[in-house]
Amino acid sequence: MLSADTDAVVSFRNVTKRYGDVTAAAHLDLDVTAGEFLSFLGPSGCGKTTSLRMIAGFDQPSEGEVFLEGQRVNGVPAYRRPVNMVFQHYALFPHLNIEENVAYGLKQRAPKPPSKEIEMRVGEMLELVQLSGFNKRRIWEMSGGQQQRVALARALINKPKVLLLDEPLAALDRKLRREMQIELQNLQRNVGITFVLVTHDQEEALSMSDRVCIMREGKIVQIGSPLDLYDRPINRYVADFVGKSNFFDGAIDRIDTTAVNVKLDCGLMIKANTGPDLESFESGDPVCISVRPEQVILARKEEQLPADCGVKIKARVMNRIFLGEHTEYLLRDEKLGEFLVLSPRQNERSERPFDKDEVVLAAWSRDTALVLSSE
Amino acid sequence: MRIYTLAVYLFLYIPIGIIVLFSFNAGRHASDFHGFSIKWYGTVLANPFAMEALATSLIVASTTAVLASIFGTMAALALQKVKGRIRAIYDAAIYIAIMIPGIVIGIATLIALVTAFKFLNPVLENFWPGFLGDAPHLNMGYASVIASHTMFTMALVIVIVRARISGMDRALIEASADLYATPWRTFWQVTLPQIFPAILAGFLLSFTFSFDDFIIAFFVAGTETTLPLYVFSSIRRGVTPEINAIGTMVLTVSLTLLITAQFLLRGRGSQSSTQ
Amino acid sequence: MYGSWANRLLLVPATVWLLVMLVLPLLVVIIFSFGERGTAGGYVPAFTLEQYANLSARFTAFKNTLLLAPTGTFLCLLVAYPLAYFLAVKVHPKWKTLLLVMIIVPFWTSILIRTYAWIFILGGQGLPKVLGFLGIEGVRLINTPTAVLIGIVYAYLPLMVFPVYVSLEKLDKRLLEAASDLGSSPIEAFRNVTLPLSIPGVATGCMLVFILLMGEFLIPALLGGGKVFFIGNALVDLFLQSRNWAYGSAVAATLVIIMLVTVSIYMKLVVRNQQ
Amino acid sequence: MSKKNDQPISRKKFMQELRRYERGSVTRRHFLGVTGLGVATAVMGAAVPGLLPRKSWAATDIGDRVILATWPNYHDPANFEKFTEMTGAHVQVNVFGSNEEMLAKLQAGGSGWDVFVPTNYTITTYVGEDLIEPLELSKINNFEASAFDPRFSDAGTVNGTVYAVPKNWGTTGYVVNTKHTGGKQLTTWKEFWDITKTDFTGRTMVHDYQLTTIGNALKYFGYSFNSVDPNELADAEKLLIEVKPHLYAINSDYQPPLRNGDAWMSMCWTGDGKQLNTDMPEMQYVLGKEGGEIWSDYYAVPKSAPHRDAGYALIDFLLDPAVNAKEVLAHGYPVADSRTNELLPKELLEDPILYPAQELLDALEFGAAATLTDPNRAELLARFKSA
Repeated sequence: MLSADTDAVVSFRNVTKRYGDVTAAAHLDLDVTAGEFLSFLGPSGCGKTTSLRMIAGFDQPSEGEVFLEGQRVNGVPAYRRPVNMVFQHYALFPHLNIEENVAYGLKQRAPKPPSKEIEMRVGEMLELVQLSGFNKRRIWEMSGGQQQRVALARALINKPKVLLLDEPLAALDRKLRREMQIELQNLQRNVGITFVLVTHDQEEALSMSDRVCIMREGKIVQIGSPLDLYDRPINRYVADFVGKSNFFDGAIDRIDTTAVNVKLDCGLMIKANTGPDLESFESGDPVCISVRPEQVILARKEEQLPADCGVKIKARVMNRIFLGEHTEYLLRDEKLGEFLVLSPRQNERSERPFDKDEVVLAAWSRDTALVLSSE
Repeated sequence: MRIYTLAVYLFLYIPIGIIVLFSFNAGRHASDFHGFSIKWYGTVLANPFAMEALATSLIVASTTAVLASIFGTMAALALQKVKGRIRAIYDAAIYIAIMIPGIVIGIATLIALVTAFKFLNPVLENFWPGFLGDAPHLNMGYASVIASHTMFTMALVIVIVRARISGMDRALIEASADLYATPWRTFWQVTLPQIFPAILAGFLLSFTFSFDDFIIAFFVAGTETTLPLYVFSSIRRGVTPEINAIGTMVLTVSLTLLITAQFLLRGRGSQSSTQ
Repeated sequence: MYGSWANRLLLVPATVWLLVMLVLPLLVVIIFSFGERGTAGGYVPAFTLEQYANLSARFTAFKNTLLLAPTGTFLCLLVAYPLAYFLAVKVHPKWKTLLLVMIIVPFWTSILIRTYAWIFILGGQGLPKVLGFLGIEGVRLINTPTAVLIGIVYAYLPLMVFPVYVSLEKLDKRLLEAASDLGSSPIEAFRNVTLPLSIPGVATGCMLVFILLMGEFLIPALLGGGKVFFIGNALVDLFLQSRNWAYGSAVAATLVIIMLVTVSIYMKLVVRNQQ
Repeated sequence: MSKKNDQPISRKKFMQELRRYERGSVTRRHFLGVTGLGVATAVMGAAVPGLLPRKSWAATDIGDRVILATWPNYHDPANFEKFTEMTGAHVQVNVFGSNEEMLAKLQAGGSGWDVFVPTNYTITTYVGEDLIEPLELSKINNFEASAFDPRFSDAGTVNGTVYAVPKNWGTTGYVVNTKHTGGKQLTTWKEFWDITKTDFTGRTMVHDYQLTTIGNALKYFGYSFNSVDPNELADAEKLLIEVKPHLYAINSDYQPPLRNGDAWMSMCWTGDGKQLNTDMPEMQYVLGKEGGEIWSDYYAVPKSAPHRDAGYALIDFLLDPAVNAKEVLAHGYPVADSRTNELLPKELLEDPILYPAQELLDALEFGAAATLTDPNRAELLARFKSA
């Protein structure tokens, strides 16, 4: 039998979940450390919700083992697991008022805490989520953001080992979502509870989480801090999912000890010297070069470019979007096609912004171009 | 629109108004009014058969409503988890139960029970253990009326409750389980309150149906006389304002119950919102 | 509670009820329908198709029923829809419950008494007399098909109002706003949004009323003066007058089959239209 | 009720009172009080129990109820009250529209009746179907076979065993509102059917009962009331179907529409004719010259009677001549019991509705058992109703 990492609050060991013929999750291995904020990120149907439901106990793994604080919990029903969940549409009980909703979990405990204590803790909880005085309101009298807070309070009052959040912000509008992201993050730090969040919104995952677990078709693709994932994605899928990137398809031409020569489909030969596992590549493997838009430097004259730029391209400005701190340019090169460039404001201060249809020089350093398997 | 609605309500209530009006008729015939009198109420209240018919109807209707609501809700809950061919059989039986006209139910139940009793009674008499006293003689009566009313209304409850269950957010059940409630407690604290309006609706429908049913009772009632049967028989003896008095009293009682219920419910609502 | 054995246990009462009070009686009807009438009436075991061969003797009754049921259903819908719409969309929520309940209240006094009130209203001393005062002489209502239809609409109105109301009530009012925002006139909004969305309720109501009308016998008997003859009346006569249990069973079985076929065709059509 | 009027009253005074009662200017209670008929009841009302030596059922507890299946407008409710007062048993009255219906209920089992009122031609069928029991005549002391006219009591005896004792007899004619005939007196069934098709269209009622409706249609052609001959029935059917659009209703519950003026003419039994004629003198009771039905009703006890003792007690009570006389005054059907007739006013005994002229009576036929159970007649009626 496999055992769990002792520090981990939640551990998956080779967990597989099948619904009939459909495999929703396959061979998952994962440890969630105490106090961390972990997100499952991926498109719908990638198995992230299934993973969450296996932690909650709504679904049981078909194979493998799930541990909560080192205890194997396979077969343990949801109501015996010390975890709580914030549901996608909150699932607040419509026949109960706010106070009764929040107190629900406490009242199920045996022995039931004295009603004084319940009342007190509900009061504290509502204060924590800034809903003091709303005790007797009905659910339908609350706004979406307020309902969200009630759902949080209802889960947190039980002091769960892990708080599970299933797309908790999906139903909110953009502005409110930003606010709630910050609030959630603060809350997590204040209460010190492990949060596991499921989302398909990369911004949400990256901005709040300590670690993000990227999933695809039932499998974990990569786990890491937002920075790791951004800077060192293991494949094109991750790079594409996390942040924006320019991808140029090609194949390995030659591998040196220090660098890789990639021959792009358009015929250009590009040198790159970083990548997660360069040694696993062989000549002829299909790969892609990923270049983040902010890594591309634009200039009018060649001498304005830094010395270490490995790649220099002449391209035409197709479009320009002013974004405040940055300006986003869409450039077009006859061979490479269109690509994005994010140019910081300070760069532009020295000279006037590039105009539409202007032909400019674009360049990036060999270190910033990643060679990724094109999966 | 308002005028139309008013007209429909008038259409619904004018016959009721006539019933009430003629219950105060001093004359003996229901068709012409001979001045105001409440004597027919006295007549009804002193008439043991009218009172007994009323009691029978109340017993039959409330038993039917209770049985139908409980068994129907149980079945509706259980059928959620039944799939495949067995589910199809149940669904078919339930729809047939609802669809078959009362008159066919009445006739079919009558001939089936008569045939079954003809067969069972001699068996009971011969094989009844002596120490239990006389063998029971199976016959039409309360039980047969309640049983056939329950069959129909139970199917009704199943359909109503099932619709409510399917309209219910599954996540509420999971939320309850997530908050440590055992399935049993989840049932009482979440599922039941959620489907309660449907059960209540089913209960009221069952009661109303059973209380008002004439045709099934007409065939399967045996010796017991329900109120509709009593009324039917009385009308044949010539319509007297006594019948109108019965109708008026039943109506008054239902209205009183209704208003009381409304009052109580509203009271509870305001209490919880001011606490 | 969630174990399959517990699930089965929950289904036990409903299963027993359906078997004893539905399946058994229907089986008996089918068996009897192949039997013969005794000389003094009743049933004599036999196996003959004679009863079915003789069905044409009730052709008129079947025909009348198959005309009455759709007509009555349509009239009910015509009266009920605007009312349901008004209650669901226009009425202040505070009054909704009261107005809804007021639709059922007349049901709480016997259908027989209410129908007898209609006999009075439609009889010579009622509405025709009122019309006579207004100068419209010689109107005959009682014991005509019109009287039967009035009685039917009266008796079945609530069954139509409620399902339609429920479907309209669920309707998101924002859809109407959206429609008017997109430039629909109220009538267009009604036709394009409200009407299609209320179809499930209309379908349910129509089916309920249609089914019940197929077996109706009391209203034609009382308001039609025995001259308006439906299959329900034919059945009552077969069991209570000529006591031809075998033939009556065949007629009952045929009625049930016609109903099942009609309703399943209807359901197929409705389900297909909704997809 | 007091005993102050226990002096017999003169015949003349009796008749005056009867007239007043018939006109409705005095109540029945007053009438019974004045004439002394009420006294007989009052006396029985336990005031002087010794006067009722034959009250065999008084000694036993007969329970608190008795269920009677009978016909509409066929009893004096006051008698039932009296019975309850005397015995403690309430009388529940179930009313039926036809003998077929009674037979059907009894055949289906579990009717729950203690006493019912079958008509002459049904009794052999009940006996044949083993549905009624031979009467224990020792429990019906008021039944004195010799007092009854055998024409109206014979049918109660089947193969020498008494299964039923006579209640009333009567005729089936029709009642017509002469206000609408222009004073013309109707006398035949032919006129009944013909006027229905013309002047009385939409105003005539026939029974929802194959025996009388078909029987009286047969009379249009001069056939036997009881005919089961296919050709004769075919003629009757043709007539009925032709007449149907002109009918007001097919319903045995004909008094209310006749009283409120919606219907002008209806097939009618003696007592209903008498009741209507008493209240509305323009209502004429007619026996068709061609003939028609004469019948007698009986009391019988079903085998399944749940309160048998109470049933016997009720029959015995109702056959008491004093009680029976009161019944006759209430419903207007003649009795075959000479003892009862002695208590009835002469006017009533000479009433042309109750006692039609001999030549009219001679033309009438008793219904036959075969007519009751004939499937073709039942089918004919169904075709008529559904036409």
